[in-house]
Amino acid sequence: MRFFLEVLISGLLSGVMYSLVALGFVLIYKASGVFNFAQGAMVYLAALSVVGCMEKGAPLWLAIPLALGIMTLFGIATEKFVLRKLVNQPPIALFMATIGLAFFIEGLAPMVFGSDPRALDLGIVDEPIEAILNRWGMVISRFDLVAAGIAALLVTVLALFFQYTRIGRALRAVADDHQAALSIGIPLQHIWAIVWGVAGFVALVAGMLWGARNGVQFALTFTALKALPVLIIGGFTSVPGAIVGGLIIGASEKLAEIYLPPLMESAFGGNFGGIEGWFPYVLALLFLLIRPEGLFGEKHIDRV
Amino acid sequence: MSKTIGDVILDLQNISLRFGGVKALTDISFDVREHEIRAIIGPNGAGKSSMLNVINGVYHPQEGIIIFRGRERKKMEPHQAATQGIARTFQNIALFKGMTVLDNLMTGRITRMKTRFFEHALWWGRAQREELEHRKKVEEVIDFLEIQHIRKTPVSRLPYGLQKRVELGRALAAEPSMLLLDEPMAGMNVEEKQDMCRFILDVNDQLGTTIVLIEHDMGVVMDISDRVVVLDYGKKIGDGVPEEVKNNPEVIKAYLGASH
Amino acid sequence: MFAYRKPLLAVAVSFALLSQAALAEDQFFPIVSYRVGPYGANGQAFYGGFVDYLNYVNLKDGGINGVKLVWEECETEYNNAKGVECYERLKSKAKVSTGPLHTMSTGISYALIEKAVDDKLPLAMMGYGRTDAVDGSVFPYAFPLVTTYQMQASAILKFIKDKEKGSLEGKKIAFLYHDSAYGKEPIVALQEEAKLNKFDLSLIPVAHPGNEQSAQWLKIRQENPNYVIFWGWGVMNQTALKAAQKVGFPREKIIGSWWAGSEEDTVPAGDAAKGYMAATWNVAGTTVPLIADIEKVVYGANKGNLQDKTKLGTILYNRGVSAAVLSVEALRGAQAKYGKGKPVNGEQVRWALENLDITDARLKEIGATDLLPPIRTSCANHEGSGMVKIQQWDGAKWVPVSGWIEGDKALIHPLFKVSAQQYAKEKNIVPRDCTKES
Amino acid sequence: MFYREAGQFKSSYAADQQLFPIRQDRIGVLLLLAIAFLVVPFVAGEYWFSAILIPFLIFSLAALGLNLLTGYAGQLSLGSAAFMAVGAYAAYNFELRVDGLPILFSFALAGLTAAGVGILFGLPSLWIKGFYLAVATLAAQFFIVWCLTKFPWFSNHSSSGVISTQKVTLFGYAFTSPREKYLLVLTIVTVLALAAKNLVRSSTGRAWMAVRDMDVAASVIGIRLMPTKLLAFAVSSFYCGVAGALYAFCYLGSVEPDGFSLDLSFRVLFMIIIGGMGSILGSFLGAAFILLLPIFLDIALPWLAGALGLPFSNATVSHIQILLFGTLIMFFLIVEPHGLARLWQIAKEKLRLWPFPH
Repeated sequence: MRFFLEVLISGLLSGVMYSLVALGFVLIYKASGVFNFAQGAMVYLAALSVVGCMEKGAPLWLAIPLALGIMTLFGIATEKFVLRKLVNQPPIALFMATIGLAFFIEGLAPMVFGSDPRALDLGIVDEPIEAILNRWGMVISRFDLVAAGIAALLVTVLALFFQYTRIGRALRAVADDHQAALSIGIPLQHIWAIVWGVAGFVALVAGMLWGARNGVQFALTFTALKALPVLIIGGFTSVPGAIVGGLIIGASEKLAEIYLPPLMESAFGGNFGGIEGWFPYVLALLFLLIRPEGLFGEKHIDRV
Repeated sequence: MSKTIGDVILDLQNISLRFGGVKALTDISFDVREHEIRAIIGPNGAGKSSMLNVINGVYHPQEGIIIFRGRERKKMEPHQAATQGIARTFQNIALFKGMTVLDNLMTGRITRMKTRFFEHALWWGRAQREELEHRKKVEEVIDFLEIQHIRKTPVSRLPYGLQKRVELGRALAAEPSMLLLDEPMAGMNVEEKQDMCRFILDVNDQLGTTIVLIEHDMGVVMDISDRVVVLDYGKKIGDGVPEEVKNNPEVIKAYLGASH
Repeated sequence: MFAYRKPLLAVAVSFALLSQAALAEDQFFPIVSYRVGPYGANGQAFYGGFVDYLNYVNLKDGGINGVKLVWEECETEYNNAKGVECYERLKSKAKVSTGPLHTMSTGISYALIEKAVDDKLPLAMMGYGRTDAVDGSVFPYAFPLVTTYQMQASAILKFIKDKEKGSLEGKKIAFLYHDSAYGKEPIVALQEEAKLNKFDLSLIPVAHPGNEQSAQWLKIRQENPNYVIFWGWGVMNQTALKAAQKVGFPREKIIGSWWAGSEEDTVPAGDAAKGYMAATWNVAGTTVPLIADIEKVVYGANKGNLQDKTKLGTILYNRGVSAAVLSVEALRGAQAKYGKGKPVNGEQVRWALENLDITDARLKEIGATDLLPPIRTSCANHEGSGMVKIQQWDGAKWVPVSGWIEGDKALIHPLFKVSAQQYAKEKNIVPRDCTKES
Repeated sequence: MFYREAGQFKSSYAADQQLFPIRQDRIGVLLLLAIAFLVVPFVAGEYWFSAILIPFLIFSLAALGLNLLTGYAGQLSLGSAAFMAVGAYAAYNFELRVDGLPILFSFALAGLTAAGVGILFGLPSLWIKGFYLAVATLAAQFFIVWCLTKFPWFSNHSSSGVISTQKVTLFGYAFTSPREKYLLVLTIVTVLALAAKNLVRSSTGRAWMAVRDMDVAASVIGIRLMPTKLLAFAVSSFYCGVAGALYAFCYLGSVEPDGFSLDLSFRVLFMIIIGGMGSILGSFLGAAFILLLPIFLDIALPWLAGALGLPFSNATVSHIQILLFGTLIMFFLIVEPHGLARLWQIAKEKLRLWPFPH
């Protein structure tokens, strides 16, 4: 039981890390209907910008706003040079364009900042919390807990931003109806630029946490692959969905990794571990069977 | 007019359709007779397109009975309606944008094709013969609609009016016994409308095709249809020959009251 | 119309350049390398060291017995198909003279094994690639030099055994591995060892790319093994160290393979890496006489290959140098047999690789002591050594903590023989008779 | 001047429905095939066979497969590499376990196996579409590769999971040299490309395109969505499967499951985006482009850098390559969504008017 709980909690905490990446997807999808495959690459770019700036002599407190600046500029450029030109294309074309964007970043970022894996020290020691370890004999990572806290803070900030600022309200409106958004008096293009900026900010947070967790390197782009099933489960348009979806994927993936392979081994013989690559996807697929619009997504009816 | 209106071939009884909590159609009954031109009219949002979608199986009504050619119809898929000889056009043109006019029309023949894909892959014997056979039929439709010159043009490059005509062509290529037309003249200028009217009448007259038609232009409706059914807010408020409907007080109210 | 001519011209010119063969009196090296992609950082250090040593031989001695070394590099991005393309591109130039080909990729070397036989181009697979090629009777052109995954795993076990006062009986050892050819290769050897030494072995695979390992490490914590033998690659290495820290598993009890034991693996993990051990056949640092001399001669002349000079003296840089040392020694051997002062071809180099005898004295002479163990190859043994050292990360650098340890040859080598025989059968290869080879 | 269809009147629909209705096209294609079969084998060097022509043909076939599914039937798949893997491993196992099976049968059976797996993973397309489906195909990508890694039976219990393919023999004749392998691959690809061309001009192809352009309308005119979509998955996977078998047997000679990664799937996807979605020709153009661009840059960039005195390292060259790929994808999607094939068509139309543009 203790072990089960340990796995469950660590899974939930890993899930928060997935949610962080998924959040960026949701923001962009909500505002512009673009499924941004490049979100993973943006996480990489953001983390690389931070360590890149630090290597060039900037302290952490300066590197973060600098990286934010880079991400914002990048968002604006994406809107101006790519999305705006694809406005009337089918969504799938936009999706493929973002795959192109991901490659663009993956080529550009290491060219500017170097491709060596590097450490990013946020000053949080990633050791088991002693008190819990002593009391219940359970291992809970301090870092993961802090990361979860930051994620919660981020979601709160985003919620406030959407609820109480003019731009935030415009963003919400644009998600519902592009025409309605125009009546608020903010040009659609500005809104998109802003939302890409915000997604860049989310990518920055995700990139720093993931970077501090595993080192800053090319593999950060793979985080996107963890986020996709989260989106399917949570729904493409829902911020709470991204969080809950992340928790579900994280927890079930870890539990499956522990408990499923022994079952399969007794059935087929051999060694069946390492299922984390596909398990979330198959889970998401099963989910699609039951609830195609995701947990919190909006139901879509085809009109003829 | 040489045509003779025949028996009832489609009988809709007490049809109700809901989307979630929204009622689109409530307890609607009417019938369609063979060879007639039956119009469905009503203000925007009255449920006209939903009615067509019920007839060819895109929507499945929660209540009501549909009797087609004397047999009660079970829940079915749209392609089954097509095999039973029901073809249609759409309010917002639903042509296959990436294909040429000819290919669009050829898709209309699909229910009549018998060869399988491996024969297609070889393009030999039966497959080739069949392709030619159907091509001849399609060319007849092309001649009928006078669109020979745009045969090989991708439909996305055609102007609106011609696209509407091609869509009619695709439906005709199927040689349907019943044709559902959803606002075939919307957005057309007078001349185009006249052409379209002529085609519809010719189809009805020469081929004997039964036509169910949704149209906003009252003049056209009253001119060409044999009988008219009027919907408002998903309910039927009138049914009869054009003259009758024109004088039906409820219909007048619906049209005057709501200045759509 | 005319706008198109220029790029066309460029193509024509560049193909013309391509076809310009190396001068007949030079010794050509095809270098199939990677410096970008997911493992680019590792390649930059390795191939940096490799090329630097070739340059060093040219600058210091004017080549091998006066034969200048020339080379051409082709980027594979650690991608098998690109590797084959590179090989095909370079092999026509390697007809007259060639050094051994180092791909530093198990996948690419697998794809080249048969082609190399047809093309008579010797394939060096130092510490990677097809390990049953140790049996040279079936694999004449493939050389898993220095040591193999299996021998390495065995050596690591011997190291643990020494620490555990000579017995592994009743101990628990977990094998955490990258779920690919690379990670799976040592499993059979480990299972044999487990039978022989009576320890519990548990196998824990990690799905590619390995950036999420909390489940695996919780499992390890649950099983609480005495040691974790770790076969990671790329991002998996840092993640494992971080995850071990997360569950409080002592890093001193984790021993990695040589692809999991370089600065590229430990530095990104920060403090979490301190105490972690890994196998290696070369030490780190610029204090090795040869490395110091390379720095002086090559970088002094401003001909260094590294873009980022801080990689000088890292584990992988030094390993690249060791690979080049081995290649050059083979060329010397070939020249000694087939004619001094003349470039040698693939067949001749093959003979030399099969008859290597690099002694401690020779290594000292080059200044490469501790960059390589002594190596002596033969037709029946293309590995030639089977020895590694264990090193430990002290938080800032790798420090050797053992002398040369040899794996259990008597246990492991027969496994290669069996596997090689099976391959020969599948491919209808008649093995050479090694007793008749000189 | 010479490329003109004026004066070529078609007296029958049969003539109009030929594979290549314009005479110059017909002659062009025949000429191309004649060169490929009769001239190339005698002039090309080994490098050209092994490193360019064979992979070009194989990737064209894979791209063709994906194009049938994505370009024609409108179902986006990010898992084509996995179906190639199925083909490669199936062919290996058929050769291994059925004694003396002629290689062409193995390839065909490999294609059919892939088709079966394709149908299985195409099932979600019945209730989801767009990027939901794209994400579902990722499940195929990861799951299939994992299965091939995990069940040692597939790799005949090789300790590393790597398979090394058998000799390519057909009725006692062994295809060993790159030239022979090239001719074998060329023959297979030609036959399958013609079959694909036939499929897309027949009612099968029209049904696919109808589903792609507007699936509701397609079902209303009588196209049954389920079999149409599944057929697209099956045929596409068949092509990818055969391509995978050729990839293993005639190109690399030894493969491991990890080699059929998501990266490879993306490469194939890029081929059809750049080459032209919904175009047979585009699959070939795209494959050539994606394959040749890096080789060209590898050679041209250092040369350019040398000429201009820029400090380009190998790493920079590769980064530029990746960056350029991304840029080209976006460029084509924005400027010419129909890819190189469309550009070729435009060029032909220009040529038709040349030298009198009006």
